[in-house]
Amino acid sequence: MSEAVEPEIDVDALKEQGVDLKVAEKVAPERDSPVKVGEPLVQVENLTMKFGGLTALDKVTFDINRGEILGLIGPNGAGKTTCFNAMTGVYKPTSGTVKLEGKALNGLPQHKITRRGLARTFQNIRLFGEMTALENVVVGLDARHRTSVGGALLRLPTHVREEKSAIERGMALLEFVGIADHAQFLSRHLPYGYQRRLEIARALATDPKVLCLDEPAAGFNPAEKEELMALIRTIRDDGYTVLLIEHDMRLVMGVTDRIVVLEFGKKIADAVPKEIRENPKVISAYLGEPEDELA
Amino acid sequence: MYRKKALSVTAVAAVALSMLMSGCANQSGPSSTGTSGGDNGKVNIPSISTVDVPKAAVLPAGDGKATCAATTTLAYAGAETGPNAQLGINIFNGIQLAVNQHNAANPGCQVQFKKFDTEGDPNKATGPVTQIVSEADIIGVVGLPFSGESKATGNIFEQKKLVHITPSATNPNLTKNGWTTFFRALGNDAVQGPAAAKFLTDKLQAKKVYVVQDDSDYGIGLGTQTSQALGSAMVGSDKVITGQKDFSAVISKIMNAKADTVYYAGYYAEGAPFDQQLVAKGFTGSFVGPDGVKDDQFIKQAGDASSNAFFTCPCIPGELIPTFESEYKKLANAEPGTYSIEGYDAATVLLSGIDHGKQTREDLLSWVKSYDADGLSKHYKWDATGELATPDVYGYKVENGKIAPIGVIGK
Amino acid sequence: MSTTEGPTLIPDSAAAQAMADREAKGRRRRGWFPGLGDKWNALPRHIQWLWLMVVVVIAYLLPILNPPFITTEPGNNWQIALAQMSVYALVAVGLNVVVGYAGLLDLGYVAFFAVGSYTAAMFTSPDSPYLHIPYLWTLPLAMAITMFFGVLLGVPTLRLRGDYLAIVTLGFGEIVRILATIIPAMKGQVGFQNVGHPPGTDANGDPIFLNSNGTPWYWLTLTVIIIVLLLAGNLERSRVGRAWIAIREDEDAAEIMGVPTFKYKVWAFAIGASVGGLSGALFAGQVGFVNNQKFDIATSILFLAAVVLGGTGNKVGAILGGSLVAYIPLRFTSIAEFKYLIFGVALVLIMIFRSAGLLPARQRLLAYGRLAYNKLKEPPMSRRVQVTTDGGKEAGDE
Amino acid sequence: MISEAIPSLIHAVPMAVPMDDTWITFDVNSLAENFWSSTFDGLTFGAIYALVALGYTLVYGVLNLINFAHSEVFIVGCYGVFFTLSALNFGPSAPHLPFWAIVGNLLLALVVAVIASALTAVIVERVAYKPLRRRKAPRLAFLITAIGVSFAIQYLIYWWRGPSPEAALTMFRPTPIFDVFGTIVDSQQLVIIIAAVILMVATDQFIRRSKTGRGIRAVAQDPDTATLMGVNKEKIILTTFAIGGLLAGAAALFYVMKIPSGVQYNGGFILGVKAFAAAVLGGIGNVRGALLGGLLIGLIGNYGQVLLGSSQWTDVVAFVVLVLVLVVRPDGILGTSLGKSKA
Repeated sequence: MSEAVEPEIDVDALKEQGVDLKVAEKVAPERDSPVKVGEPLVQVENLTMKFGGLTALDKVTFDINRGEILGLIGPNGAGKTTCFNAMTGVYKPTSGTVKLEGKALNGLPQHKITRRGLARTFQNIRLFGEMTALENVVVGLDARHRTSVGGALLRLPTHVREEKSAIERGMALLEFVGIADHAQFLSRHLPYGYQRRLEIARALATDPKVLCLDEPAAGFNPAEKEELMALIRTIRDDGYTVLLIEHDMRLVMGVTDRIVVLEFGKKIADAVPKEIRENPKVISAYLGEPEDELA
Repeated sequence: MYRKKALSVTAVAAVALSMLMSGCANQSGPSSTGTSGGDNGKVNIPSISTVDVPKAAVLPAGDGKATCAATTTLAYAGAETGPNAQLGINIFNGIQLAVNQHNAANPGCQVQFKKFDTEGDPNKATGPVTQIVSEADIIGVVGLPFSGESKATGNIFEQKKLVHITPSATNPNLTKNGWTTFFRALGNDAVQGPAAAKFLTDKLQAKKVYVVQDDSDYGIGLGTQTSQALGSAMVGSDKVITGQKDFSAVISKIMNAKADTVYYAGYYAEGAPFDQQLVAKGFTGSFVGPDGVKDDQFIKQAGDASSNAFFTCPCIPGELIPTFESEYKKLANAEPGTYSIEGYDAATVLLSGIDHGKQTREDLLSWVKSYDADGLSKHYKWDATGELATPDVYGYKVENGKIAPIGVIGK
Repeated sequence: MSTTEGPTLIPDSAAAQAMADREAKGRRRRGWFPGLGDKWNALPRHIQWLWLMVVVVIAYLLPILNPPFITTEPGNNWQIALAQMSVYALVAVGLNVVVGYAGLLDLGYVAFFAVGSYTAAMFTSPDSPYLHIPYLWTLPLAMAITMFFGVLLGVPTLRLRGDYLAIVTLGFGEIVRILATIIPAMKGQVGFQNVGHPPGTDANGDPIFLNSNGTPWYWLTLTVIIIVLLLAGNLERSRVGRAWIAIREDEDAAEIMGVPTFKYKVWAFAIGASVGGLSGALFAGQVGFVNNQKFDIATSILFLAAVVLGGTGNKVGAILGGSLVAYIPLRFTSIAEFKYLIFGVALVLIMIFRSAGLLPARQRLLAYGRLAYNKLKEPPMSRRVQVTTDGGKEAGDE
Repeated sequence: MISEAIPSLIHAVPMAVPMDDTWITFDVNSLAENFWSSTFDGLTFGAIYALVALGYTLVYGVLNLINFAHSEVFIVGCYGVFFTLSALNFGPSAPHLPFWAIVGNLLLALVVAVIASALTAVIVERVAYKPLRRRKAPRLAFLITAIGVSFAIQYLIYWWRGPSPEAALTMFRPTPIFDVFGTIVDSQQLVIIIAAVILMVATDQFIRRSKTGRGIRAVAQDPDTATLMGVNKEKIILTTFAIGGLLAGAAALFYVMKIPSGVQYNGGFILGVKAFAAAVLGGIGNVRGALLGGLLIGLIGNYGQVLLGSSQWTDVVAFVVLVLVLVVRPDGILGTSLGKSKA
């Protein structure tokens, strides 16, 4: 489809469903950033990733501005997920830097990167299967908790306070993504769509500045995709910055503010959706992919 | 499938090829097999075929007129299962024989016999032993066979004043605990070690003895005693651990030290493969071990290498006492083993007490304390700590695949 | 990750029904007592406490009751057997932290047990030439020392994954045992006699804590177990417990969700080790004798079997598993020859037919989870009741 | 305890050190003196470890399972050797048989051992592991089952044959073949090392080249994809167990050759642990890693005990080296090639 349909989001309807649109205030009251809205929050500079002789990422440079939804797209094997992994510390980049709020993330352990404010979901859902939905979210909240092992052992006041607030904030998050009435079920028993939403809730729980979503719509039907797009926008409207890796052009075109296109590990375009749609390089890159939806 | 066949063909070929070498080697084999330990220019010590049985030895049967309560019970505590089970089996068969003979001769006094399994493990021994002392009917105990478990449980017997005679625990320190209920039916390592050293230097005329000990209480004690007594005749020492199967490193040290005799302080489980590998590496001297090695299992497991072996033991060759040997064989369907006769004698001491009306724990304890009579294997009279007055140490050797006594040593 | 069943695609009311169904089915399949867990959780808090009190009182009365048929006599003294069972139970509770919560396969746990035993022995036994302190002081000391060893072993090895950790810990267990043999100060098989015991004498002036009297030791260990259980429960329902379970479920995802996985793995190791050390010190006191014979690989594996038998991750299950592992060989001495054969076959059968252990139970990871869940109880509960009756019908049809 | 230990660290008396107060020595003289004999003994045992390690490595590669029962697969092979040789009237003394008769007898023993071990391995897989796979049991359940099977087989043998080792049967008396710097290499050592190495090379080639070998590698890499590509997973698993058993059977023959009294109900356990350590050292799942790891474990242990003054150190040194290697190279020396790479 060459023409993206602007999806209609009925905010009022969502509110009627009981979705709390001001979750950020409840979940992350102290969140603030020296970076102003519209200025680069994340700076990816010359990011290069080599596996043996293979160059998966070749000097990729782009920014993520505060308050935007940035799409990262490209044909299969273009290096989207590699880029994602290199940013979030799963891989150590061969060279180049990733900066958050101007501070380099290179060499930090993954959990510290998360605590700095870069949270992610997984392409192939990776929830903690033997935990309930609520417990999964609370693991994310724990990233901001300060209770020590001794404090937990003896139930010191900090622990009690944090545990109580965790329940409230966790439930608020589950409500926000619309699965609060399933809070007590094991996550591995949840339906697929709910698992995806739970992953988003868990990532939000770490109180991120940037939320990175890795193909969140994989396996969804059109109706579900609509709902997801609405959710992503709500998240942005709530003050989060979103990086979205997605395969589904309709979704990307519909929801993002700006798009970065990768091919063979190199950036080939960086523009607003409308321009991307008409960019000949992008079109030729995608034409080699018959199964793709960009016709 | 085809490939699988190919693999097995390769395997067979591989082994065949290498066998070729072994075969070649084997043809030159017989010439080198001729030499073995004892006859390598060494003194040939003849074996003995009889031992003196004390004329007035007390036997379990007694006079046949004894009476006692039907609940009177003796117990054995020690290994029935586990890695050291064989020694335990030797002992409780000896006890069982004594009890059977007693009960057959004394219709008025049928003594019960109960067995409690400790697996020879000090950590498992407190349960069964506590059970024994808490059963009021048990008035005397034979056991425990090993030094470690005896150490762990001696105080329990002491608390409940229950007499127990160990048929085989030889650690000298056991009698230094101030226990009044502990008695030892044989000589301890402090007797055996120096006797073994004397045997090595005098009888075997060893000039360069290599001492190897295992990590057991028993092996360490004996190894220390023996090496002290050996003095300058010891050219080196090494330690092995329980369960060890490969002794090649120890052996290369022994070969490099050019030792003419190896003394091994430990049990047959390690001693047998050790001797076997030693001989396989071309060692032509003698191999001497203590009572822990003296067992038919040693010969079975060391194979023809065992022909270089000598043993020392504070135990009498029970198999040379014909009455005992045949009766035991009838009961256990096996030859008497190491400590069978000590178990038998220890039970006899207790049974004769019962026959003399000492049928409470207190009475039986004082009976054993003041006991002064011959048993089948030796004279039993204990000092205040529970040690025998004058225990003998016997020497043994391997002759035609059997253990043969060579008489009292170390005197 | 343990998504054993494929997720359904469409989240709607039918799917929710199907999910509740699956949830219930999962429980049915895994427990011996279907629905017991649910019923238990549905009980009000004070009723739960009441039941727990009853269980605890019965547990304390066991040495006096000496129930026929269950008792290990005449082969083994029942009170001593109870004392040993309780020590094994404590070991299993400690190992459960490492294996059950954090999912770290530790095959050398016996090493910590050994260090605890030697601590108690070397600071109290007259055979030891070193500083002597009262026995009860050795309990915290043993915990501290083993915790130190836990960190010492954990820091270099916990970066390794799964099965590598297994062989390294197994090796560590062997090293400790052999060093106890080699180092003269640890006295090898000669061992330490007359290990200390808590103070106190009875009416006759004899010490209460004797190695021939299991009852006081059992009570002491049982009390320790209850305290450890309460503390372990606190940890379980905190960020620590959640971090452990997250690591067990998916270590990479946990790290990315901001869990400092390495730190919590070392904590799991250290806490597990300290409980191991504590149980070792108790064992040393009860037996009254410590040498190197107890601390072999086979014992280590027995410990692990106890945890898995009871139900990995369930602390109550661990107690059951630990007690059983100690109990079976003590109870069946009359068939001594077969006891390990039976033991081996039983392990295989339990794993095949009840692979989650005898008492599988999910950890409760939120200190105030009830608050949240109770609000939600109504609709899903009514669904579940419906499902359960369906299940009953199914079972009837079979 | 430290105060006693430290002075002895500087002890370096080559001979006849008193037994009481020394527990560790760094005796370089002794190492130099015994270097070559330690090397050949180490290689001989290392070759046996390596053969057993292959069984662990193959099964681990395919199922990600530490098959604890593999040590019992090995010991059943040892009993196979024992019974064959007993039936052929081998005794404690080395028989004076013509060359080909000995080769024939040993080959027969090998065949019996190989069949016994492979059968045991296959039965264990069918009876114990397959039901678990079908039920999608958690990984720990497999491990505990493996331990259970190990116990069960050990005590079945115990119940049948008793606690003592079987009588020693000598296959042939080792004779010197040549010497290296004054150390004699005997026929037994040569037979074991050469035959084991040939077997391992054959296994390596089999895994690399044959159709079944490709199947094994495919299942090791990704069982689901392999199934989709038409590989019969269950059959491959069974074959893997069989090959592991086969090699354990061969190892059993060499082991009994070296240690005739090693045929005992629990005789495989410690050897199994060390073989497993060898597999991990080389890189579990890696066939060549098992060879390298086995030889290294054999050598390191022997050098260590000569250097440190007593054979009690063998296992300590071997395990310490294992830990050090893993800290530096978490996937073992050669890495995991048969198995999956980990994310």
